[in-house]
Amino acid sequence: MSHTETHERSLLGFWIYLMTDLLSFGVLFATYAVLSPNTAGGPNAKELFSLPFVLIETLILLTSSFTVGLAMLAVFKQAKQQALIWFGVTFLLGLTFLGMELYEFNNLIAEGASWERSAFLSSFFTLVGTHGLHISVGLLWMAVSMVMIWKRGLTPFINSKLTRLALFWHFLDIVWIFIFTIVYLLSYV
Amino acid sequence: MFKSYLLGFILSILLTVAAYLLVVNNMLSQGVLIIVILALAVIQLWVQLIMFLHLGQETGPRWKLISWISTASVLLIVVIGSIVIMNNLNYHVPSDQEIIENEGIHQSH
Amino acid sequence: MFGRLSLEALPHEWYTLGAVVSLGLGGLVAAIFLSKKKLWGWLWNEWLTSTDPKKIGIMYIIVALLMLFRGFLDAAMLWFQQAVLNGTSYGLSADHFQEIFTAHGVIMVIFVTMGLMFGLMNYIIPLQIGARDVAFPFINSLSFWLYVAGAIFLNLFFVLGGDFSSAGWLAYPPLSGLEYSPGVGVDYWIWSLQISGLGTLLGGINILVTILKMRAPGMTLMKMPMFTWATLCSMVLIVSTFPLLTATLVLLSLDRLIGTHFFTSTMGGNPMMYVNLIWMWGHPEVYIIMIPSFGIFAQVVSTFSRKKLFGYSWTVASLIAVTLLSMLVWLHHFFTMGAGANVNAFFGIMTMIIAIPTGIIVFNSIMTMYQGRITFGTPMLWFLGFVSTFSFGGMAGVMLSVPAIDFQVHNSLFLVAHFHTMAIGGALFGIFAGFSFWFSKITGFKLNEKIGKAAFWCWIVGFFVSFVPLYVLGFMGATRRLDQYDPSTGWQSLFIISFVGLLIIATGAFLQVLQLIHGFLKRNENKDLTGNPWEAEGLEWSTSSPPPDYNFAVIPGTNKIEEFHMPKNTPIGIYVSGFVFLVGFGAVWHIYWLTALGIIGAIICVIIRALDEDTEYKVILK
Amino acid sequence: MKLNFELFNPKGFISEQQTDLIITVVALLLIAVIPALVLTFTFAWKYRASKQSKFTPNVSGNTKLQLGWLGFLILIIISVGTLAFKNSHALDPRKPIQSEKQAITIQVVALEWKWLFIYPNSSIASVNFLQFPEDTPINLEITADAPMNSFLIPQLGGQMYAMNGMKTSLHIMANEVGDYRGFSSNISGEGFSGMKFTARASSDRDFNAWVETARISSGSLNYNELAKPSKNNLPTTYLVAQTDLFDSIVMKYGEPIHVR
Repeated sequence: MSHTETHERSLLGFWIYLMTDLLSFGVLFATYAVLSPNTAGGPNAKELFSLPFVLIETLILLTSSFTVGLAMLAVFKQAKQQALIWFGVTFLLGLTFLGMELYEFNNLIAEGASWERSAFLSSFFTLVGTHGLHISVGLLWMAVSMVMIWKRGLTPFINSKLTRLALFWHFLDIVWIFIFTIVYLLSYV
Repeated sequence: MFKSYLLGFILSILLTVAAYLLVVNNMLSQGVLIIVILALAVIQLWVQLIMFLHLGQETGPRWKLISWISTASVLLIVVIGSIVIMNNLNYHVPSDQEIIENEGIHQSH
Repeated sequence: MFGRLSLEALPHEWYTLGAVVSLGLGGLVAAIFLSKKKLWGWLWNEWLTSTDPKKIGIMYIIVALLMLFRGFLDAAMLWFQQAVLNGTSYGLSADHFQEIFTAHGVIMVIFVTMGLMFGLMNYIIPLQIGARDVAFPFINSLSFWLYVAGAIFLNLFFVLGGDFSSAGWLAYPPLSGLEYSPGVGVDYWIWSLQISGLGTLLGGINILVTILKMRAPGMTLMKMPMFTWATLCSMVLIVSTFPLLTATLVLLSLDRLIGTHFFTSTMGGNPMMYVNLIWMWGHPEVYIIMIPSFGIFAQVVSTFSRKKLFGYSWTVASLIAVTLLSMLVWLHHFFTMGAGANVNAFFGIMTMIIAIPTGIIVFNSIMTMYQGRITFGTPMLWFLGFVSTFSFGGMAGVMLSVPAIDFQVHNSLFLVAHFHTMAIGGALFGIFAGFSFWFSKITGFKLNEKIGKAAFWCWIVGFFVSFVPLYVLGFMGATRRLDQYDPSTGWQSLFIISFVGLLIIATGAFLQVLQLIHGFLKRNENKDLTGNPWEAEGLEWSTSSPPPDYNFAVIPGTNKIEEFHMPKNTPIGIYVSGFVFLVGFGAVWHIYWLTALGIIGAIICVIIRALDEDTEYKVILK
Repeated sequence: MKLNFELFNPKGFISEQQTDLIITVVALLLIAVIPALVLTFTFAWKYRASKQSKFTPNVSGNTKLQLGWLGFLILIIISVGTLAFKNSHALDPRKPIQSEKQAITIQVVALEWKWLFIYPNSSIASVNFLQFPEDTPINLEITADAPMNSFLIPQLGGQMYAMNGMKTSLHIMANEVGDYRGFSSNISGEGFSGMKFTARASSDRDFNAWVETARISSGSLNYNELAKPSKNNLPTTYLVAQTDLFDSIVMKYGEPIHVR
């Protein structure tokens, strides 16, 4: 089996995996849409979220999606140094995004608005939390990939895995668009 | 390739900030605003799918595009189906209003 | 330190002790046999760590048959209680009875039919499309071992915990919530489905990509055998709906573990949302089981009538129609939950519309027999059994899809008879047909036809004797899942008839086991030398029986022997499922450090596998 | 003992229409199922190998036949579909039954493994026993203080789920005097098989007499005591002082008012 054939096949397999992940997020979105009015007498969305903070988060994640694209351009040009730099920038942006999210969660829990307070908060924490979990998996994967690039250089074997990493990162930004719109923007409408 | 990433990046920023400003300054009426920001989100989705994920530019049978379309339709069935069904069912949950009216007032048929 | 695990979780009732003793003895005998014959190494290197889809397929079938044995025992206990022990004092306790039908449901749907289906697919699909292996061999081994981990979770309560979920095979909250089921039972149920569901999802992606990307040159989509088409549709359904199951089970387990309020009755939770979400996966799941049988029957009927399948493109179009429509009908499982008349009518009509493509598929299989040369091999008998049962089952299904009728017969024994007709008459008969059709290809020796036909007659007669009374009981207003009913209703006589039916089915199953043993002992006399004992069409029949590890020396459609790579065996699949098992075990017993250990272990194994570059060996054929 | 085929022995306004519907739908579907079975076994018999009858191995399709069979199936499904649509509205459990007699409201509460029936007009309640006059529309308001149950009296009409914090409704009317078997048809825990009750349709005079004796002879209802899990409760009647008992049970799980 030639190398491009295996690369092509694992790319399609990974793409279909991303589609199944999207469907799991679909269930979380449907649960959020159905349960968000049920605040059980507790605080509702408008009182809890600060839009400017979330806008910054969104722009950071968007930029990281752009820089991972640049990293892939460097990979195709076999520019190992450049690829490492751009992956590093993407990693830092992703880390800041995660940090901001954990900061926001911490404030909510400190205010007593934890996932145990109401069905709305349960569905909020689970939807945004699952996205945050996926970001952490992406960051771990990126860290391991950067070590691989540094030690083994840009071989076809590693390039094929980096394509899938970039695909995964872009996919997380797509899911975040809808979290930003449906969870945060719609709460202020 | 660089151009497609850059274009996708700029377009996405514009779409995000546009939706943000619309909501924060409360420019449109509620119903229209919901539709507009959802539309902006869907546009940004397509922009990123084409510019970042290069959807539809595969050689040979386009399995990625077909699996994306089938997943998107299942997603719509799941989300919209749930909302429609749960609202139809919830029609009978006594809303706050109904409970306030009933508080202690015994309805005799 | 050990969460809620304590000494009194050890078995202390007659049925848990009995099970532990029998399982223990069985394991001991096997261990002694293996050590005496020094086969442990062989077992580990040749089978357990294998990435050859044929070996994985055989292992799937073995585990599924073991689970079929246990599921059948559960069914016998349920029916013995309803037929004989009703009204007496020494019947099963309500709780124990409910645990048995919950386990019976999960075993039969998830572990028997899916297990046997994946077993047949792993073995036959690569052969049918002219490929040497599946797309992702390592993931194939991983999904098998996740399936096994799920099966272990299903039986673990015998050893630790003493009770399984008693909330039915789909465990509706609030009954399955913390308030009404505080024990470990429902957690065992969740993790058994979650882990095997993960395995099924990975298996689904694997076989889907295999069919899409690895067909031999020249085999376009419209030239694929019908079993491959049916598998493709079934895999599309798995990939579209198993993520919904994973997400819904995560929500239910969060409700039980960290106190979220998705499906609780208080604090804004909505149990009806669970019913809605679980059936979005639930209904397509029963189609996932049913559709491959359509493919098997189409191939069996065309082989035994010596004719090409009638209306090939119509059957393919109908299979696709059934696949798409099956995701638009789930509300017919809860017409009676208070939905409006229009919503009920819409989902009822959508459910009926599925009967049209299904009718066309069955019609095309029947028309294949027209002006044919029909020989009645065992697979053909299973097909005739399928038509005679599936038509009644389908009729009952359309009746159930009319909302006004469903208000009467929902959750009645009429419904139970309906889905057993579809599951046994449709899916299980399809698997038996496939099993007897491809048995000689898998093992290299033919089974005795006479015993096979006797087994079929026991199954079909037993089926009607046991399930026609259930239809009648449904019309008498008998509801399902009753461990006790008052004798004044006069139902006992009908329950006794259906228990007799079960005994006839049991003889059929016994004959099948006999057929296997007899076939194995006499394997040298009826070796399958030609590779195509039924003179059937299809690439799988062009190889020897059993085919070599690499299936085809020359890929059909190409003409030169080239060197190729085959995947090495790897134990990583076992280690990852072992760690995932620890994650589940820690969650069930609230031993959170064990869950964390399991997660870290699984991640490390995946990384080791990802960094491993030499996972294949070169094969040079002279 | 005489076997009672409850679905074909309807005694209620709704259940009669449901029985007719079952019979028509079965008849319609048999039009498609019987030919398929007859076709299968005649082909199997006529074209068996030993009979050496006509053999056309290459015939593998005939579009006219496919379209014919497709049209035939569509016709049947259209007829069953219109029946389903009409009856989904006609027999909608939430639609009150029209009758010149005054409807009676009975409030149904599914508890852990027994049924509580509250008569708001006469402020009495009864466990696992329900009585109402014949030919009178009964408006049932159903809720639960237990896992999901399903209220069903096959001989009078369809079933409706009983759920915590939710008020579902069901309308039935008995056409004949008699005792009818009622039960829960959704698994709700250990005592599920004991969730049985008798629904007695009687003349107006007997119904009023029953209410009177209940009002005189029964003790007052202590709801929290009754709500404790118990199995196979014997039919008993209670006096109910609290007028909005049913709504308070629904509100127990309902949405607390937004206190911000």
